[in-house]
Amino acid sequence: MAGTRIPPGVFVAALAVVAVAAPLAMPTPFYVDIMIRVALFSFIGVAWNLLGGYAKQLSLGHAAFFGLGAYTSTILEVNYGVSPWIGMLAGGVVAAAASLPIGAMCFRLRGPYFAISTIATAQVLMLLFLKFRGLAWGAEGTTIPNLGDAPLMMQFAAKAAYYYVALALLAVALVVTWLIERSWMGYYLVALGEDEDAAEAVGVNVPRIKRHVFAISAFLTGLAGTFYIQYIYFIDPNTAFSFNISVEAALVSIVGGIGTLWGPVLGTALLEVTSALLQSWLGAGLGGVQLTIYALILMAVILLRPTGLIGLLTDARDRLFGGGKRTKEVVFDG
Amino acid sequence: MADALVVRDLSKRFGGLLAVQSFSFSVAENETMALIGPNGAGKTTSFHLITGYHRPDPGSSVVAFGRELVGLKPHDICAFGLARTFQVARPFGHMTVLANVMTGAFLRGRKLEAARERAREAIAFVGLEARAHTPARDLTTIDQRRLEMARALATEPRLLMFDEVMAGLNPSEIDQAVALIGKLSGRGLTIIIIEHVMRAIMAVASRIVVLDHGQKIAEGEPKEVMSDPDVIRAYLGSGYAAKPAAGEAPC
Amino acid sequence: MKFQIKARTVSRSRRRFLAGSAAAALASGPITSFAIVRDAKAAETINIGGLYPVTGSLAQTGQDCVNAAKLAVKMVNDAGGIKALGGAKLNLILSDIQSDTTVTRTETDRLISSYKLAAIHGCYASALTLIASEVAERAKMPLITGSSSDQLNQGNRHYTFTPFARASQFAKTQLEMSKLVSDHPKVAVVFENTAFGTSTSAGIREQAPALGVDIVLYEPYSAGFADAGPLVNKIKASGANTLFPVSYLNDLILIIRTVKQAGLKLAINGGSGGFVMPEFQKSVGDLAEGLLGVEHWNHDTDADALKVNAEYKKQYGEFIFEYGGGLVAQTFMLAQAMENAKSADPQKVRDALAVLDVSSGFAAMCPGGRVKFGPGGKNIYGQPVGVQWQKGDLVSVFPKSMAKAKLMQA
Amino acid sequence: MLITLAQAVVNGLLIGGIYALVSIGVTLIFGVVKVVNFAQGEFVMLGMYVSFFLATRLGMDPIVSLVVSVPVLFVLGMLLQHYLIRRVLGLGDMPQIFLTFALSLLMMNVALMAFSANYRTIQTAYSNLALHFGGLYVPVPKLIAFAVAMGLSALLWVFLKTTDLGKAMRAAAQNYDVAMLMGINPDRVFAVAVGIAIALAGAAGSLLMAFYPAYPMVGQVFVLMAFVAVVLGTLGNVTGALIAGLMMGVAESLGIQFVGADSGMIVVFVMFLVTLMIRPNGLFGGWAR
Repeated sequence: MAGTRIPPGVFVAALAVVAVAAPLAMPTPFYVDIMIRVALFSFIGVAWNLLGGYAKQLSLGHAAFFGLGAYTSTILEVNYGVSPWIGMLAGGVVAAAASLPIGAMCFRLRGPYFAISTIATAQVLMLLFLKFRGLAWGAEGTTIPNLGDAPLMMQFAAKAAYYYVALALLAVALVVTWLIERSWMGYYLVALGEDEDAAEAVGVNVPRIKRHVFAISAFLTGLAGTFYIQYIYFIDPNTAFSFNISVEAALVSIVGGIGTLWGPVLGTALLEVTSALLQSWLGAGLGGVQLTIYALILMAVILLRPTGLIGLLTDARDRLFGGGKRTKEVVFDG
Repeated sequence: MADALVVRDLSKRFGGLLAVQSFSFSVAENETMALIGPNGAGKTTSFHLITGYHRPDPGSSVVAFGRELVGLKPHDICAFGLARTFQVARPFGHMTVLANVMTGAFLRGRKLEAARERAREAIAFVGLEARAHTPARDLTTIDQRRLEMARALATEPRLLMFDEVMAGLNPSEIDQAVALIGKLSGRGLTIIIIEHVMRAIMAVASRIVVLDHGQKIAEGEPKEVMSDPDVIRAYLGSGYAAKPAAGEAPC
Repeated sequence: MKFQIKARTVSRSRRRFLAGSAAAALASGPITSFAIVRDAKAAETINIGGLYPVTGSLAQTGQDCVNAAKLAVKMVNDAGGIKALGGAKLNLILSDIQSDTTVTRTETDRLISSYKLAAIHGCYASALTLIASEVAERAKMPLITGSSSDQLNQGNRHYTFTPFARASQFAKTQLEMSKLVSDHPKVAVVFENTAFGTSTSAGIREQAPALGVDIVLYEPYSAGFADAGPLVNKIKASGANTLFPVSYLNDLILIIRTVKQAGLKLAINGGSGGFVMPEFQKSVGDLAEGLLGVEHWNHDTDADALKVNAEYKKQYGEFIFEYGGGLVAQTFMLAQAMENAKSADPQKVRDALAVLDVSSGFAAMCPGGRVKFGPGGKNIYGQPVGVQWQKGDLVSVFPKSMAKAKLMQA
Repeated sequence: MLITLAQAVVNGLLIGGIYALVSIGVTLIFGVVKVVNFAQGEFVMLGMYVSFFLATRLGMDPIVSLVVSVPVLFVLGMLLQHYLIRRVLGLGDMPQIFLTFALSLLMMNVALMAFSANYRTIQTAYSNLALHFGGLYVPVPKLIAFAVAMGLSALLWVFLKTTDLGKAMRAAAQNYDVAMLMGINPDRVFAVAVGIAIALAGAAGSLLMAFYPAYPMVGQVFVLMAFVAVVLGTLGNVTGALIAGLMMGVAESLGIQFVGADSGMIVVFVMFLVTLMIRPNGLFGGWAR
């Protein structure tokens, strides 16, 4: 995989140092904001990628887990005063638990059927939260109580603190992915993503592995939901179950390099930084420019470079260090 | 000798079509049996039924090493010791040969290093060492079949089911394949092959079962089966000489 | 430095690109951001931030808000700027919050942290305004808004100011108006299941019994439907003689047309939202005639409003809508606070807003005629105005004290 | 009560005609080239704008403007197949799902830049008219739209059943390899199939323009429902999509009537998920029969 010329340990250590030190070097808090977005959406992307990238189960409904995680911790905090740190874990567990019935339904379907059924699931959850006001504030939503600087309640005066929380989450997701990628489960995921029947033929319990990875992916996505709501101070069904979350999760993975450890991080970095810069350059009156550019990047990746940015980087590396064969696809080696 | 596999009244109806009809046979432990028949006779469907890819119609029974398999999932059946290949090889294209075979090896142990070791053995067994780090989709069709055999072997099966692993091989490759099957048999494995290459069948099989239109029409020693008039009629009627072309659709 | 040069070239090339397209309205955005970059150096300008969704689902109204916000700044500056600060000019810094919550969060932060702001205003949609308000409260930056959600006045807020009538006040006016057209109003309330829809309609349901109005149907619906037929069928079955649709423009157009097709004779009071946009009248044509609504601001309530309206109409070709007109008033309130505080420091502007009490001029240009913020940042004099579509214009008809024309009986 | 029920069914059928037209396009593309077109709704949007501008600039009636929107979108569909879809055929789910998804995003936002976010409506002489009989009413623009939609579906059916090209499409849908052996030129068949599908979306757009506002995101209102209909009707089955589209309309209408106006989509989605659990391949097996 990527980064084999430089010893991976050194590469990761250097990256970690840069990531931790970066906020100190930022001229204004705005850049820290961009970094928070990069870390958060990378995290969601990495979580999605476990299911969508490695196992090729192209979910377009991850907002379901994001929203369930977000609502769990917010209900716990606002109604019962439970710290979002605990709520975050509870939200992850609720999301993972919800993945079981959702998986039981959607995994009966393959390919585009599966994708559409996941969209429908997330939509139904959103509509239910809109309809049943007794459940959690209905359409009006609620704001997070303003507690000032209260780290134990996941509220910080310093913006950098939010960044470190997001970064820690991202690190967790990367470590989880790395461990899975290097274990039997990684092989099983890629195998079933390639050909479910053939995987079954060599003893892969495809439904069970799908269930497990779906639960892990949902758990992580649920954590992201809590962090996000704490960060934007507000929750309503349209925010928590936003189709955009589902799309962004898939998009960053595909643009960065689907089924690779670092792909979602690279993809998010490109898309978010592009978007933030466009935003600050153009101010109001952007009028669709940004999403047009997103769409063009996505189409270019699909048509020209299905390996995404990871593919470009490995090519560049190979050209520098000799070799120079164009990577057409990500290959999983033993 | 004890029976490795006993199939009783295996039937499958797809819509109006009876693909397999009260098909019964048994294979003794360490026996090598060939399942033959014209295209569309129901051979591959039988494999699918035995290995759990299709659910047989009620009344069917498949007992392997004393255990009923009907109703089990393919992965359970594989874990129980029945491994198979597909008529059209289905390697995991974006994985290297080694990764492909390791995926099979994990069935008998989740440790990475041990699996890699077992996979290397299986790869060596089929003679693919030189290609261990080649992505499976870059292999020739023949090497893909070898890969599939290695992957099946890595699951450490007791019963192996090969679906036309020799189609398209040249004579010397067929000899290699025959030798390979002999070696596997030598290790005590039970083997069922679907095959059209008569030379190979005569060389490896101790017994032949013939299917036509989903029904067993003959069974016995290779020599006597091949002189059975029903068998000859079935083959001539469906243009045996024209083989091998595109076969039944996979699955 | 490098940053600024880049911004300039991007803006220019974008303008070229847009020159050929029909998006004249959009093009005005970059001009402003261009202006910001140029003016940011001038010491005597005072930055105020404006957060509006110019893309995404709320783009249309967001763009209208931007137009109004620009007009307001121009008016303040043309009148000599902030005199207490040596005639300092206001400089509007706009941001597109894309009808998106994350973007709203980060953009509010970005504006506050990247520019020396005196205050901000926004965001049209209640949900987005709530987020901006949370950010502003934590950053101790005054936010003034025309959004009507009562939540904006709750939760111990100190930097959020709402000069106009609240959602809960709208309900009472709407119910009172229903009695003007019918002796025994039997009301069907259909509302989109959004923050705007549910909060507005909840107020209607609570206050109806006290005002002797029957609610015969109380029905939330999914915003953005493909067909109003099923909803209208329910209204028909309810036996209502009065309809309160709480909707944005798209659904409203379909509801009004379908009610007509179904042959229902209903008195309709569309409240605020999409109903009071000039586009509504353009879209349904004659069907608008005689329909009632409730607003937190209307362009005919006083002479100042008429002046603003004339100016806006000259530039954009249609009357200035509720939220836009309110935005002009808000900008003048901010200017007045700076005059009083003799400072553009956000904390001082906030303190000046908290004790502001004006009853004349553009800063007092709102129904109620006086602005004085009470607890929760709510204008204690703010009240809604009942309006009616008459000959393609939206005319104030209720209460009597603000009426500019007689109520037209359908 | 009976009138209310009857009216709910009528309402559902009328809008179901539009769902059906959009669904048939999706299912036709899927059947022949095995790609789900997530941008189908955006072609409806394009059809609406074509009719809108013809109406406002040339005074053409939106229904009449079908004669422009249908051929224009047919050509766009052929181009779509030739320049985009063709390049991802046989490449697996990811590129196939996300290529058209990206196209959808692109079209919406380019439309936003070109046409602005304004709601555009057309007033025709019959916009607010309805036929009344026995307590029921049928809005004229919707009735016309429904009739034309059914007519177009019938035409398509005849085309698929009787013409060589239509038969070739059905063959390609059923078994690609066999179709190739029969000497069918896939590029031509595919381009025509996608062309027809997109033309149907354009037709739906023109028909909608008579009674529905156009705006850049309008396709999203119809496309999710169309997907549900397509899956329920069995992907690739034209008749299935037609029936399922009408069913969706009625289900939504009855859901609103008897469960709640905020529950129409809940009813439809739950129905969808439950059906798929029972019949993972939709209600109708195979290709159009």
